[in-house]
Amino acid sequence: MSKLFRAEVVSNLTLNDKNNLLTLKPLEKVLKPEPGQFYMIEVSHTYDPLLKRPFSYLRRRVAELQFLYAVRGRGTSLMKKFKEGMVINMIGPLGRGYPRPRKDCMPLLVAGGTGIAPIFSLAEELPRKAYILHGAKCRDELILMDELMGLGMESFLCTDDGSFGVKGTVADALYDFLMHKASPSNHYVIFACGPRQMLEAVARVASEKGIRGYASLEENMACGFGACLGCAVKTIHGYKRVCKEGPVFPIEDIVW
Amino acid sequence: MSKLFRAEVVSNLTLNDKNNLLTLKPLEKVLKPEPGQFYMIEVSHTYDPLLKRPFSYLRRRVAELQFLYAVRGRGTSLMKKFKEGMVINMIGPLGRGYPRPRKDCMPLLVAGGTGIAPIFSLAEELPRKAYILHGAKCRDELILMDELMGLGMESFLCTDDGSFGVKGTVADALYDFLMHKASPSNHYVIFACGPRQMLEAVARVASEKGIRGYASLEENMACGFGACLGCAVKTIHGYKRVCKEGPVFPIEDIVW
Amino acid sequence: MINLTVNIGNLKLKNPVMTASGTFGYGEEYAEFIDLNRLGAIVVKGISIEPMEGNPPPRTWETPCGMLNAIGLQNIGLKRFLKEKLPFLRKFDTKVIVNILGNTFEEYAKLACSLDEEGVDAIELNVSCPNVKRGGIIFGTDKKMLAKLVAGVKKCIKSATLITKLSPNASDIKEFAIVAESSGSDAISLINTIRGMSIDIETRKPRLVNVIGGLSGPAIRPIAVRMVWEAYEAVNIPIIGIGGIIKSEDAIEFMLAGASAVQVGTGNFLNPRATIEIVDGIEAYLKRKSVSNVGEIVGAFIGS
Amino acid sequence: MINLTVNIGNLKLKNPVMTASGTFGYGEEYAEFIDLNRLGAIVVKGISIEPMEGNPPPRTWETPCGMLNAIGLQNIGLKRFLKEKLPFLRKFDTKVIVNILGNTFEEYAKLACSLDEEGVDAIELNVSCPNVKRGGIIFGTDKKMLAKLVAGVKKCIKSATLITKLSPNASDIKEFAIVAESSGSDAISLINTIRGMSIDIETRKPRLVNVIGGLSGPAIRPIAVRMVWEAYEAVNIPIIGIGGIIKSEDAIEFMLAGASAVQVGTGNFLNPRATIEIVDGIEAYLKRKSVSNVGEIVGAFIGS
Ligand SMILES: Cc1cc2nc3c(=O)[nH]c(=O)nc-3n(C[C@H](O)[C@H](O)[C@H](O)COP(=O)(O)OP(=O)(O)OC[C@H]3O[C@@H](n4cnc5c(N)ncnc54)[C@H](O)[C@@H]3O)c2cc1C
Ligand SMILES: Cc1cc2nc3c(=O)[nH]c(=O)nc-3n(C[C@H](O)[C@H](O)[C@H](O)COP(=O)(O)OP(=O)(O)OC[C@H]3O[C@@H](n4cnc5c(N)ncnc54)[C@H](O)[C@@H]3O)c2cc1C
Ligand SMILES: Cc1cc2nc3c(=O)[nH]c(=O)nc-3n(C[C@H](O)[C@H](O)[C@H](O)COP(=O)(O)O)c2cc1C
Ligand SMILES: Cc1cc2nc3c(=O)[nH]c(=O)nc-3n(C[C@H](O)[C@H](O)[C@H](O)COP(=O)(O)O)c2cc1C
Ligand code: FES
Ligand code: FES
Repeated sequence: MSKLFRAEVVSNLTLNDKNNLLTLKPLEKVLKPEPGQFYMIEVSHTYDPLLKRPFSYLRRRVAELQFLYAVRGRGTSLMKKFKEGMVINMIGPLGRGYPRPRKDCMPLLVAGGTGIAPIFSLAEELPRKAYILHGAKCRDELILMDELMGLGMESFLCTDDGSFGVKGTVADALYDFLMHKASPSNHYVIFACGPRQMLEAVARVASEKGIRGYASLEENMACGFGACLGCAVKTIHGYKRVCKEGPVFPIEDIVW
Repeated sequence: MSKLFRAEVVSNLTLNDKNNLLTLKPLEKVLKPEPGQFYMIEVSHTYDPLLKRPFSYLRRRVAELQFLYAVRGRGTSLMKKFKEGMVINMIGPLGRGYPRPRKDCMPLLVAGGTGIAPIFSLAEELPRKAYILHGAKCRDELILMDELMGLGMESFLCTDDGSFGVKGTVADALYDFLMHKASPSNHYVIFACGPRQMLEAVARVASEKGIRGYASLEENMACGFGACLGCAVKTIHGYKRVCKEGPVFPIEDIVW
Repeated sequence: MINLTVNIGNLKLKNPVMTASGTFGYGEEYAEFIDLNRLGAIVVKGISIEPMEGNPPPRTWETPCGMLNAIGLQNIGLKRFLKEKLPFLRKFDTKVIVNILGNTFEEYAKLACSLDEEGVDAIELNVSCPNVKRGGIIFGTDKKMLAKLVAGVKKCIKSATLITKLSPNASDIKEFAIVAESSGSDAISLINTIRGMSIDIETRKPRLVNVIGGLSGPAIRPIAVRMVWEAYEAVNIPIIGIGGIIKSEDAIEFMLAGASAVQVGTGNFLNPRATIEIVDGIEAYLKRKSVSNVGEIVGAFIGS
Repeated sequence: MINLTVNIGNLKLKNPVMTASGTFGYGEEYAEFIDLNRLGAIVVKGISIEPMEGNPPPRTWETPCGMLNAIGLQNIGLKRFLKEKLPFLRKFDTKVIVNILGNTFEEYAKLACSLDEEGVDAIELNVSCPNVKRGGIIFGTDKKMLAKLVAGVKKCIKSATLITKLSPNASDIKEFAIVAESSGSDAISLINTIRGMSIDIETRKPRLVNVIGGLSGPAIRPIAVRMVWEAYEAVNIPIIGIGGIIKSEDAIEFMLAGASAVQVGTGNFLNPRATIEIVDGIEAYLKRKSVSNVGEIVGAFIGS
């Protein structure tokens, strides 16, 4: 069972202006991923683009892996062209995902935009109720709401343009939640993923409220499995590899 | 009306182990090609492979262009993956094709392997009967026979392995034709395309028999329209550009 | 209204986009694809005093995101250029820059002065062609000879702008840029192709008869951008950036690194309309960034 | 039965395929993808006497058919390497080559002699890393300093093979190869990355905080093959070819150009099994060409 395997494109759907859903069927026996772990996905069989691209998995089914991706540049533009039946190389599961929430704590899932991907994979594995705060640019980009409800999550939604839920950032929503809706009896722990500045704001709120948490970070990656030292992020313990010691780090360890 | 245009893939069929038939529909108004002219076809939207590939056209229909291609390396391997509906950039028609046979002469069309492509385009434009000598590796690779018959061509076929027609090269067949089947009253002119060593052999036969003729040559091309000077071939008049003064040259001018 | 004009010495271009020598012939081949009047300048194929027939084929080979060429400076020579090609180029409202190559100081000087007399707008000294055994290349990698050459050529030019095209095969581009500037060059252009080779493992033969050729295309862009930036930090004369420019983003990257203008080479082969699309792309970028003068982005990258 | 063994100085490799320094960590990361015992040798990430924390992110950027890196020689330092990493590497039936980097002659000497005492199979002098302001790079572009460095390090080595890794940023690779040979290096390896840079035109900021990084990958292969051939014509010591090797065809191209062995760098990132597939590919090629000894193809290309 190798982390390097071939997978067949089952489907590649456009969800909205930003998000796409890629479903892959591994053609070999693969390892079971943990929520927050990621895969390096080959976007071209030629040398341009040269490197694989890192993506957290959204869902895993018996024989399938699902990814939620946004088109950012050349690689993701090519992914958008993936056709059913196409076979690509990939590597994973990679990195360290989110730790399992301890029994005595109440998970606060915080997602910004496409950052919902690893958060959703975590939500699917949670044995019990949790809160999820999800922010996006507009209503259209707030996805998987029904699925999350189905998982027994209590959602607090917000959009930058106010087209749905509260108007404002998810960090504001988090602050608001902790100020007015949080019950003192609960021991909250944050599990976050999203753009760096959002995570930084979340970290600020967390430290202000004295709450611990975990965030999934992004960095440019050449290898994805710890060999190139290219994906370093500064932590209070020095530089760490996002692909190996991360992508999930204790939110209070990150040096913003 | 520009020589640089976009075209849509109508179909991309495998004819046999060697040959494939690509049908393209120009999405803009294009120029009418002459037999023996060629097009530069983009094989990838990325920079790898970087350069377009040159291909003589096989057939032109009101709104379509057909190409016969063999998979040789990276670019043609990508062409084999062209899917219906895909849109590619191309340049053409380029270069100088075969001159129109004069009324008083009898055309001898000589094709080796995939070299049948420009020969066929010429045959389609011939107003009257002509002879065609076609050689290939094996029976399976002798294509378009019925179509050529339909055009009123009298065919002499040969294969390297003798699996069809005469066993031997098309140059041998040409020699044999001129020795035994040629009628002295006819003024023969050769129109040839195929691998370089075959053309060289044909040129030898031609000079031996004092017959004039024309051959379509191949060289690596960077631009295809005369700008890079990369496609030079030696002629008795010095280096000439295959893409501009050629690809068709008087067979007796070529320095082998 | 955005101002795209740039000055290279006393040469005023309508926009910063030129063609790179040897990739644009003498202009004719592109007239059917683009309006040559829209180009900032046309740099023609390198000219020598006597015609050169060039290297035997194969002369080009594709490499990952690049290509090798060993054309061997095939050209029709000074006399025929002036008689047959220059009149055609003169018909267009664009600047004509002639790339010249010699084997001796005298040859360079003779070429420069006759072209200057004929009134060409600028002369680009090709001291960096990797495809000829003697000649060119040595000037490009020997500082003393380069200084002597540039100063000598400068002396015999009256009105034409003098551009020295630097070799990327020199270890320290800064030093050569400084030599060109201090010897009187009005501008420098870089980079020329980088020496490379490839072997056919089936035949064991080199892909180019010449064995070594010049590498060009997107593959070399990061190296070229770095050299332009190093040169920009070292000299005050205008820099013309060259190397793997295919799209306007690439041209803008060079300008941010310090190039006052750019030349498009291999990009013309991929898309014969590349130059014009780059002019339009630069204008669109400046609009989007509400920059009114293209000169403002030259060297405007935020280094650290 | 095909013989894939090659000798680099007194070092006997089971096959000519090594890993390139800095792309293979200390081996651990690849143990889950390949059988490390099948490698000719493992070259570890560059080691300095004291640990180095490296450059701030972003440290890598993708370019056409290549990538830029500015890791900044992050490494755990000599002591921890000997204690934590070397024992792991010793468990495998493959040679261990340690790439070393210092800021002074003394540092290089100290590193070399302690590693030699620890019995590492070979030491690769990294005199060509483009990512540190002082140190490394100057040795690689100054002949006198290189000669002094190689001779000095050679003196304090008893059993380890000494490999000097040359900088492609030097103008004439031949001269540096000759200096390495005459100063006592048992072999040379080339090329290291080529200095390059890229700018984000939206933010105007460099893609790497360090601004300049090292270019690697298929993009540089034609340049690397050319340099290997030039070095092969200039020296008699074994050459280790490096630069854009992704598949066995690439490795064979380097060997035909004169490399006795090869190192795979960026290729490991694209495919962590690349090294093993290259070993198999070389063997298949030799079978197909009925060559019984891999040494027979070294420098066997038919030049002109
Ligand atoms: C651990 C991890 C998990 C991720 N999960 C997801 C996900 O589930 N869904 C999703 O849409 N995106 C995810 N990303 C971001 C995604 O990897 C980038 O959007 C993608 O690599 C952009 O590639 P591109 O070629 O389109 O962009 P380009 O800008 O053209 O890429 C150029 C280079 O920069 C790198 N790069 C650019 N942006 C990023 C980035 N934000 N992070 C890492 N590398 C980058 C690319 O990999 C490539 O090497 C994740 C990133 C990491 C590190
Ligand atoms: C005027 C002309 C007309 C042609 N017409 C046809 C045709 O109708 N059908 C057909 O199957 N082939 C034709 N060819 C040959 C065809 O262009 C090559 O087979 C093709 O370019 C190979 O590309 P590749 O990437 O698969 O091979 P690679 O070997 O991977 O290509 C590497 C480089 O070499 C060039 N190259 C390799 N072989 C040739 C060659 N024989 N001629 C020119 N360039 C080459 C490629 O264009 C590319 O730049 C023609 C060539 C020319 C010059
Ligand atoms: C086919 C070809 C021919 C060239 N001929 C010349 C020349 O005659 N004189 C010259 O100075 N540079 C010549 N060059 C170099 C280009 O002008 C340019 O410096 C180089 O190709 C890098 O730019 P690019 O990557 O955009 O092609 C030539 C390049 C190519 C590809
Ligand atoms: C991420 C990265 C880190 C590197 N670190 C080192 C190093 O520490 N020491 C060294 O001598 N070379 C280092 N190199 C250079 C490689 O060993 C190799 O010489 C270069 O990458 C060219 O080979 P390639 O194209 O196969 O990658 C590094 C290269 C990369 C890509
Ligand atoms: S991406 Fe290579 S170490 Fe993390
Ligand atoms: S291919 Fe460029 S001139 Fe013929």
